[in-house]
Amino acid sequence: MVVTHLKKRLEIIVEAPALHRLTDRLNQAGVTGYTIVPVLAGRGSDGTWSAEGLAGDAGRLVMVISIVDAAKADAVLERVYSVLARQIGIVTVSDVQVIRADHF
Amino acid sequence: MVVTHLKKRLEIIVEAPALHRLTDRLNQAGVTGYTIVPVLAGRGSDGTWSAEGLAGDAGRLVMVISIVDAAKADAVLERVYSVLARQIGIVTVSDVQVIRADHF
Amino acid sequence: MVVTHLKKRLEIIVEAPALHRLTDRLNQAGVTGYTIVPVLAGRGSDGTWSAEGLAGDAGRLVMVISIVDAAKADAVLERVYSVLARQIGIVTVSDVQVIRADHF
Amino acid sequence: MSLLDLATQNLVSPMVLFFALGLAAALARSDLTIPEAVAKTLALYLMMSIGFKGGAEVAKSGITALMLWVMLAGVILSFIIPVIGYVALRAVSRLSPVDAAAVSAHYGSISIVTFVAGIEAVQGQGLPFEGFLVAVAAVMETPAILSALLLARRARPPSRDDEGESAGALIREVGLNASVVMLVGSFLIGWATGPKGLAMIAPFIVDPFRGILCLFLLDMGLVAGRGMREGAKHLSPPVLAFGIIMPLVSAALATLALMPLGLSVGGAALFITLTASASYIAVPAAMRLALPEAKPAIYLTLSLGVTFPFNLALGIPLYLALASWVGR
Amino acid sequence: MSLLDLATQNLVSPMVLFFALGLAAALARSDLTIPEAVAKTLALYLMMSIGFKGGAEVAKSGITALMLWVMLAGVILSFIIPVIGYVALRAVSRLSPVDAAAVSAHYGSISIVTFVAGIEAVQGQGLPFEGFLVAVAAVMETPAILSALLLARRARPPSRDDEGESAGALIREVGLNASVVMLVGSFLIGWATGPKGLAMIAPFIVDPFRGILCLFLLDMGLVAGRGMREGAKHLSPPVLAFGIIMPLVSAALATLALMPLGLSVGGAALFITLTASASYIAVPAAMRLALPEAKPAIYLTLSLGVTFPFNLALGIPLYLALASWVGR
Amino acid sequence: MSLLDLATQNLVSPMVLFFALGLAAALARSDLTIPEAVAKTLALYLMMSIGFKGGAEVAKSGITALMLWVMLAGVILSFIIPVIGYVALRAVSRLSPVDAAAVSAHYGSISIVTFVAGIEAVQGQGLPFEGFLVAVAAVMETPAILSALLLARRARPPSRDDEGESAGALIREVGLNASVVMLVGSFLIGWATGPKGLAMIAPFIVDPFRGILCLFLLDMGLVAGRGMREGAKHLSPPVLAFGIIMPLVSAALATLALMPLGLSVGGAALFITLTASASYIAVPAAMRLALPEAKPAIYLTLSLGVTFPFNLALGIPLYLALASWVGR
Ligand SMILES: Nc1ncnc2c1ncn2[C@@H]1O[C@H](COP(=O)(O)O)[C@@H](O)[C@H]1O
Ligand SMILES: Nc1ncnc2c1ncn2[C@@H]1O[C@H](COP(=O)(O)O)[C@@H](O)[C@H]1O
Ligand SMILES: Nc1ncnc2c1ncn2[C@@H]1O[C@H](COP(=O)(O)O)[C@@H](O)[C@H]1O
Ligand code: NA
Ligand code: NA
Ligand code: NA
Repeated sequence: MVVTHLKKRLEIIVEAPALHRLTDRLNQAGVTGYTIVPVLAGRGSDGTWSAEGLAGDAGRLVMVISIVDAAKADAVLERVYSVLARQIGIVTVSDVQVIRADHF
Repeated sequence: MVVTHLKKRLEIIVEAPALHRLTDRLNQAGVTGYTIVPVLAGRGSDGTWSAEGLAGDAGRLVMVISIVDAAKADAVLERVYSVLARQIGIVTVSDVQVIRADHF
Repeated sequence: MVVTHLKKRLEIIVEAPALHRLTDRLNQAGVTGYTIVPVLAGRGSDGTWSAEGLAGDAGRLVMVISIVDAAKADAVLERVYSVLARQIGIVTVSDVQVIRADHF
Repeated sequence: MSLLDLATQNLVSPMVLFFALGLAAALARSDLTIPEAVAKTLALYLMMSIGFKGGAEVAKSGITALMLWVMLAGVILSFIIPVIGYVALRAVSRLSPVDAAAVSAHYGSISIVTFVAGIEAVQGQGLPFEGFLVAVAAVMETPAILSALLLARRARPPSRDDEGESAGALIREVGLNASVVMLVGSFLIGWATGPKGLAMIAPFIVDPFRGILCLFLLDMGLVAGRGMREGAKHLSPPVLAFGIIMPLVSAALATLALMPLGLSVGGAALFITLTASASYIAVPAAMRLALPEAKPAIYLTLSLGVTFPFNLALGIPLYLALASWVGR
Repeated sequence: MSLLDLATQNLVSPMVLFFALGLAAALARSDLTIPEAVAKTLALYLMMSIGFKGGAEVAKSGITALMLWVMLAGVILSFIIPVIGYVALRAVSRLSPVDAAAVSAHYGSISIVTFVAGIEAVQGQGLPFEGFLVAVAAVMETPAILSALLLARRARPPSRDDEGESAGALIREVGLNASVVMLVGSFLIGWATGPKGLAMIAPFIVDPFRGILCLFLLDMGLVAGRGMREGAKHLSPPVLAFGIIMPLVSAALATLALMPLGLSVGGAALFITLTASASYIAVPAAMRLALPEAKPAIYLTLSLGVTFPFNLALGIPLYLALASWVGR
Repeated sequence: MSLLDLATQNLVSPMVLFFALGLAAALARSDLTIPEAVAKTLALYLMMSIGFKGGAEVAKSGITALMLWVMLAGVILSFIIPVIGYVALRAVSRLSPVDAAAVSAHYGSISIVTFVAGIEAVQGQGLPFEGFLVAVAAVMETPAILSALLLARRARPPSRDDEGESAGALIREVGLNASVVMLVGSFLIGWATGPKGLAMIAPFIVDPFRGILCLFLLDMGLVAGRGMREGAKHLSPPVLAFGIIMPLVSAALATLALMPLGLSVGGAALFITLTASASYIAVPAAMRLALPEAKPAIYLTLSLGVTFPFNLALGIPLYLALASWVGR
């Protein structure tokens, strides 16, 4: 059997202009990595939006995924939240298993 | 400690032409939001497909992520399924935690 | 109530040149499907990278999502790991519910 | 010029050869691909260009009775060709009623790229043609969809819990799809601004047109080749044959329809080409909504992997020959 | 040529009509869209083209005192227009201080596409203009942002746990944003390589320019139409009126500022157009960082859905008329 | 024309300046970027254009013994340069055998954009060159990869559980990669359709070529600058020096190889440029599959961030000078 280790997966949807601000916080919080996925469109409390046709960053969202140590998750979440409280976006946390614990 | 609340995360992969049909259902089911992520390619029971080079929507898939209240999840799932039963696509549900419960 | 079945969700981030190698392994391991999502940028132990402006595949990553039977998950994971051990990338596993068990 | 000469000349044009390159690359499993965003834009560019040029032509010639007659002929053909196709498919193949209806819809509608390739061939022969044919192309896109829906409903009345859209909503959606809007919009702008407007943007929509068409045909070859590789197993021999015989039947009908009308030879060639072409963008998307039970692997592969290459390589020269017989 | 003639001629240009097509398509909920990657590239192309052409012009004419004076006038106008806008908005609308500051910032800064549309109109009249206006456009982008930040801070001093970036970091980031770098960089390269460099790449940056502009304006129409549909409910009548009156106020100020300077008529028309235009790429992104509490639905919709169409359709002919009065 | 004049003239071309702009923007951390989809398409466009033009040239001149000799020389050089590079790197740097093999592979293979920049420089001097050099470029892409694999296997025999692909499968994959297919395919189409085909699509593949090249070089500058920022720490001084000295060694070898052959001066300059250039698209991707243990930060940064700028700015003028000595 493959031995796996429990981690937390943060999935953050955030407006594109604030992306650097968010990844800076993630780095400061000591996460070992993150991955940025494009987003086409969405709907939330601020209404419907779509990236189609946009030449600029405003009005576009991106998704950031970061696998973090369960012990660090709260601290990371707090920092992330300090960005998201002011910007458009959401964050969810879930349990995941990874193979190499040392990598994260 | 950050207080979090349990929600359900729906991840729906659906063919692009049926996207509006799906988001209409989500809206009718009262979800507070969703996010649409592009998909490059995939394989399923209907074979392999790829978006590369396509000028039209047929034959292309997209991914829709929606965070919903656990209490509403079943109702949402039923509506989603009524679309997916006829279209190409799959749906998965998982547990996630969020910070602001009121947002969802 | 909607009856759901427990499956495992593999989320694999892998460098683009090794994508075919990975999907070949997934096929060999008998998964019923997978979905490939584009990735814009990321950071890991090998540093920061971004797909922006790249004309070639090297230096670009993609995300592969595969929903697999819990019973098969270990075997699939082992095969996936045999690719990832040599390439740049990570893999996480999480629990998800699906509606039609036979589809996966 | 003999049919053989026409065919040879057509086959060695850069356009056809770039399509062949794409086909070969996909069949050889090369990793050559055109990004989706670019493929979409190339398609929009083609619509913009032929729409605008057609409109600017009509600005010179004005609306004529001929234009209205040809449009009417186009609408009727688009509506009845699916019926013929459906009956034929049900007779010779084992396709389900829904699959047969979906496939037939593609053949009643039109393919803009086949039309564009036809324009290139017509111009290559130095033949003029009527600018209003762009408008004819636009009105021929949609009737076939309605026709196919009626066929499918006769075969399988919609069930009570059928949550599909109403036919009306669907037709509205199809009528506003990206290609139709771009084609008709550019046509109207070309019409409104006339040759003066055309002169302003000709270095974008006229001069590089052929080269951009080559790039787009390369992409179509790649997609068609991928379709052949993945979809071939879904096509039985009778269905395959349908993909080649049906355009010929449509071409024959179009030729008949043109006899009383007196289009120019170039215009006739294009009208026949339109009628013989099979949709691969608008109709497939409409079918996914209207008849989701129909298998896309069948109709996409047939339209893009069989009929399109056939028309591009052999059909168009043949339609030119037919046109020289019926055209004015 | 009368103002009415100017306006009519402007309205039936392919550029304005493609914008209208996009607007109409979006309002009719067509699925026509331009992929984001292509929209970004079209915007970069426009910067590259006008930057380079402006630089090549300056290579011929050299740096003049006039250029420096016009740049100074531009910077000052960019700095004070937000103050005027802020005071006006606070007086007539119920926008919060932060929203009012964010909206005003857009009107102090400039819109490159409005500028480009102005160039087309000026050239359509056969008027020459000073190449250095591209540099003026570049220096007018940023001061308004600083001005708006000062206004917002006066209204709401930054809280202790305010983790926003410092104004300095922000200005640096805005100064290095993609449009400014592309515009200024191309200007400098055009300057360095002069008419000879221009000749080398003219078939790319000059000839197809108008056609590509049509495609970009189609995209802007689509985005503006979507904004109108989604964002209209966020705009009260006073705010809507602001979107039309503010550019007129800015135009009047620019006209005054030009009186002592002696720009050509074409150049004056462009300077007035710049001043009257409202940013919709650089400033919105800056506001999301600097004043995230301000609602993007308000400022994006107003700038792109109200002021831009107004300037494109009616403003530019008006500014041309103003310029013929103040220009040399 | 003296070497200094050549170098100066090269440095102030719009192409080199746009590369410098990209480099500067990336180093200053501007957010200027070209979308990936567009970057890929620009690269395909360059292949299509130079492939087709080369083929159309060969259609005029026919296959000659000279062509075959130059191809043979290219294949041999592509095969042996990695060996030289490997030995040198192992001697002067502390790179592992696998890293040294991977780096060397890049220098045996070629960079199409360097080749294209060379063509621009050659044409800027009014020099003609042989069209078949495009075919030479195509055959020089792959041998270096095989050579590097053999070197790496000698150093580290593949382990039993080594699940990498066989060398054969790899070579096949590399031989069918997007660039090779596009280049060779366009070459063959250009050959088949000749000057007549070229005339048809010249407004797309010839006229705007230089401008599009500027845009692509801007993108390359951005990517190279980002690489320098991120990857510089992975390069020790000996490795850095290798990135500049190795192309000079390759250029010397190419010059020697040309002595008996009698290429034109322009053709010689291009052959030397090809040999001196280092791959940054095809080989890196192949290395990720064949030698995944090799660190991409080293070879990508070295090829794109050191050797490419060096060749673009200083190498090409130098190779022109060498060619005027050895060319006919
Ligand atoms: N319940 C949700 N599920 C998934 N995505 C959401 C949800 N709510 C918001 N989002 C995403 O987050 C963005 C911003 O949300 P909001 O701040 O609520 O407007 C939306 O446009 C969506 O893309
Ligand atoms: N087991 C799976 N894991 C992840 N994605 C899947 C799976 N099965 C299907 N998909 C995705 O859903 C699409 C449609 O699936 P299907 O209806 O089975 O052809 C596929 O093309 C994949 O993109
Ligand atoms: N902790 C993490 N969370 C999310 N993505 C990660 C994480 N670590 C690595 N990645 C992704 O995987 C890629 C390769 O990781 P690495 O092999 O650590 O350089 C990174 O560039 C990221 O895109
Ligand atoms: Na048809
Ligand atoms: Na302004
Ligand atoms: Na080389």
